Amino acid sequence: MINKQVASVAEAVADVFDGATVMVGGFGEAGSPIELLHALIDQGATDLTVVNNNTGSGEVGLAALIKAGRVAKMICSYPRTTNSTVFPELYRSGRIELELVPQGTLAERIRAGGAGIPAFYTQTAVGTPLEEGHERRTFDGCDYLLAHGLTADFAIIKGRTADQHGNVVYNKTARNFAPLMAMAATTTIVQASAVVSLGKLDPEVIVTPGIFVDRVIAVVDPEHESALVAAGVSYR
Amino acid sequence: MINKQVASVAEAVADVFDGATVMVGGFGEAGSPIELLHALIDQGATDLTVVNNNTGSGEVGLAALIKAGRVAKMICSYPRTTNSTVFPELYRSGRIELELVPQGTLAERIRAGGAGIPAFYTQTAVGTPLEEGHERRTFDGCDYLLAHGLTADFAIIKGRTADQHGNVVYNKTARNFAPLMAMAATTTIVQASAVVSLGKLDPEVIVTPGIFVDRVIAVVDPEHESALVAAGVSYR
Amino acid sequence: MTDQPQQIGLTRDAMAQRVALDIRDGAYVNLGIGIPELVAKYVPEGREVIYHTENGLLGMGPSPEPGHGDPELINAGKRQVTANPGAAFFHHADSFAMIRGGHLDLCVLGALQVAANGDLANWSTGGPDAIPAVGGAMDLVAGVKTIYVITQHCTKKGDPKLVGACGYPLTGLGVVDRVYTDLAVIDITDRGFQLVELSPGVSFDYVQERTGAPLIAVGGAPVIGSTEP
Amino acid sequence: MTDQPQQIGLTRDAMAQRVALDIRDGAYVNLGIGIPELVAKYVPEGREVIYHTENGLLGMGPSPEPGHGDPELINAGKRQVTANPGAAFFHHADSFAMIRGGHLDLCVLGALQVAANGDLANWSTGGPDAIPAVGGAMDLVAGVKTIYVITQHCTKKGDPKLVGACGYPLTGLGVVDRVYTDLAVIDITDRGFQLVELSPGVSFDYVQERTGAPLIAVGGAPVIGSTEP
Repeated sequence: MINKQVASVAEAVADVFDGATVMVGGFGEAGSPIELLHALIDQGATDLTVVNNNTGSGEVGLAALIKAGRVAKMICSYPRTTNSTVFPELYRSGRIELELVPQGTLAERIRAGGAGIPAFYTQTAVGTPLEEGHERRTFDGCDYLLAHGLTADFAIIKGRTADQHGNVVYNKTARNFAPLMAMAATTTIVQASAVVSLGKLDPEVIVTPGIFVDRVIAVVDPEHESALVAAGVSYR
Repeated sequence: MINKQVASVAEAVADVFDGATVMVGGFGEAGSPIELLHALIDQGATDLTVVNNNTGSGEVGLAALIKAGRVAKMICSYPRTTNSTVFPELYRSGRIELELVPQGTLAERIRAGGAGIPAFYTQTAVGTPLEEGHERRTFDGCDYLLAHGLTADFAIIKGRTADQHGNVVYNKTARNFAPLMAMAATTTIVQASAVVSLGKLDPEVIVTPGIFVDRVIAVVDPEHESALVAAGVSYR
Repeated sequence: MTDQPQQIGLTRDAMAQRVALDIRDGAYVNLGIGIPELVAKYVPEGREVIYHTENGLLGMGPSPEPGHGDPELINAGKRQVTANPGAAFFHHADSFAMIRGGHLDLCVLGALQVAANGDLANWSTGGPDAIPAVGGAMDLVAGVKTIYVITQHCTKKGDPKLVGACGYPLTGLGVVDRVYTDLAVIDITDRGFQLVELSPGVSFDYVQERTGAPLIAVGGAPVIGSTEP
Repeated sequence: MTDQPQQIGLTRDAMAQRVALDIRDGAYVNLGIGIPELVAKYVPEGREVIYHTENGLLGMGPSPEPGHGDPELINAGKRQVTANPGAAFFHHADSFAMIRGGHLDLCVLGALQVAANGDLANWSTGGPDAIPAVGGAMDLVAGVKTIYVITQHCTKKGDPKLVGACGYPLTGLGVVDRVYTDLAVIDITDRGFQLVELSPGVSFDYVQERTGAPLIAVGGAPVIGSTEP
């Protein structure tokens, strides 16, 4: 019978391999799967390509993973935020690669990857420096750029409540990229504040159906990035 | 202040014009906005292009609109179903045009239209008769067809509950195409069994945010197509 | 397995039962309209299979008790169904994202013709008076990882449905993995049709005579029902 | 309107208040980070405006009372906000479908430079040591029906921000509809910058001297605050 719940965050990320592409849920700290990220640091996988809107803040969560030298390349829309110092330092010294993608194109590329769409056209970035490398094409008198679907080996995301089939609901603006990343990754790993028994989630309100989820781990009282940063915590 | 509720189904569809493209929610009878369709028949607009997965059944709802001679063209994936006789007769006698689109491509074309994506690539229909007229292109060694976003002047759809801002939730598999059509139409008209006051719908469970909706009409106890057909009802 | 000594070949239910044996625990499965719908009844004890219907439901259950259905809870064949615990509703774009994105493990479909290279024709006879209707068939065969076909081996007229090349309009190119008929289980391989199992009382030659392309025999194909896969 | 006789030109709050006058009842609006965020405070009584934040909320309300925030209820600037009655949460693809699909009526953004043809530069100074970061700015200017820019008329060094052609990397081509500065309200027209209103105590020539392209005067531009739009 289907039970996607695993026993620990360590078990949840055990098979992330060197060189993997990992999508990490979250916009700023909202939806950032801190505990899974710290488990990934402990696990040791390196040379990762990470997809996230930002690059983390302070020296916890995603920023800690970057600081630990595990990330070869970031694909994101906004790599500098308040309290974000780790990425800028590595980037300026040429020790991390950056693929900058407009936020909406990034979101749609991830959805396309998950939906089996290899490419689509978007008006975003036409005539800007970020047009570089993209085919331009005219439809109905307007110019658009070709953007490619984006997939990943793993997605690590944070939900509010999940069940054993991997159905997930989210908390407020912590939803952001997570439902898209769950679709786009070969293996999707969800940390949720509660894992409830089957049938407790109303089928009408499920945001991520379990078909997109491979593993669920309960992290009952997850850390908040801003609180850790304010407390001066540095992971590793 | 924002109040999208209108007083009658007649008022809701009053401005549908001859030659308009109208997306009609529903898959079979699930989600078919019978009362809005009947109001549209009464209203008289003709030469319509209608987008729906099917072509209605019996002589009520969408089938009645077609029978009344108001539909010049159907865009759909499956124009023949049990109890569907109106469309086949008109089609065989060359009095209605058909654009046949695979169901998933139809859904994605509508979403693309609503999301500002003029075109995307899909593997569906490669090498089949429905490839005709579509550009073929190879990505990573696989062949795909170009499909264009689809928009409409009006969408008429059926929800379970709505509020004055036009937020909508649906009933079970009656959801189907409705949230996509709401995005893709210039004017989206929703009939809902209940229109509740602002704040009664949990922001976490809203399926169609009000930004996609222009008019809401309460149809408290909507008819079911199958019951009407079984009762031998013929509208007009 | 249902025993039908009066006829040669499996009944529809026996064919469905044979397909069900090949569905693994935990699989996400879409069943086409018609004979494929019967498969759900025969999934062996101890296996949990999650059924997807492309009109927006994952976790589809059986038909409702009489009087307990909802005309807005239906399957792709427009028949009333139920939702199992753990089910989820979603819109059509999300539903076909599951299909097109390769998230479903298996789809079981009917067929008009299957070619030795895996081409499938199951949506139109191409007749001049036919109303063309494709539904989600082309999306399913293009997107789902594994495609099983369940079909009578021959048409009512006795013509082979397993052919060298499809004469009817195609649903997809090279998409079929395995065919379950009343006479045999046959894999689509790089070399063409390859016999996997024979129905009870059916010989290789009997099947080959009714197949429109060469049938490859590898070792002794077991009789359906004689082994426990 | 805030009265600041000691300085020439409007304060940031007065600029925001001027923009707010042009937002119609029932509008769906996205406010950029910085000065644009101030606009929400000044929407006139009797108008209901629905704020979109691209990280997944429609119906964004003001900052929470101290101690009542949720670190997972934030705006695009990553600051804690609230959700008004009638709000809805959604994922990033749906959020940018609203933007790219032209469903938002208005976006108010800051700027580094605005060109007379409506080109906008607001995401990068292009410096060799700058960390490039674009966020949702390119999506917003490409997708939202009307783009207002709110900005100081000149840089801190005194260089014009309204220019003949942008020197900084572009965010979008020909996207800006109107610019609100501390000195004036200026429309982007087919003929270039066209004066709409002047700030109190500011002359046409004063603005033209600080503008890097010709400024078109049509009739007597009224003083900001002297009329009730």
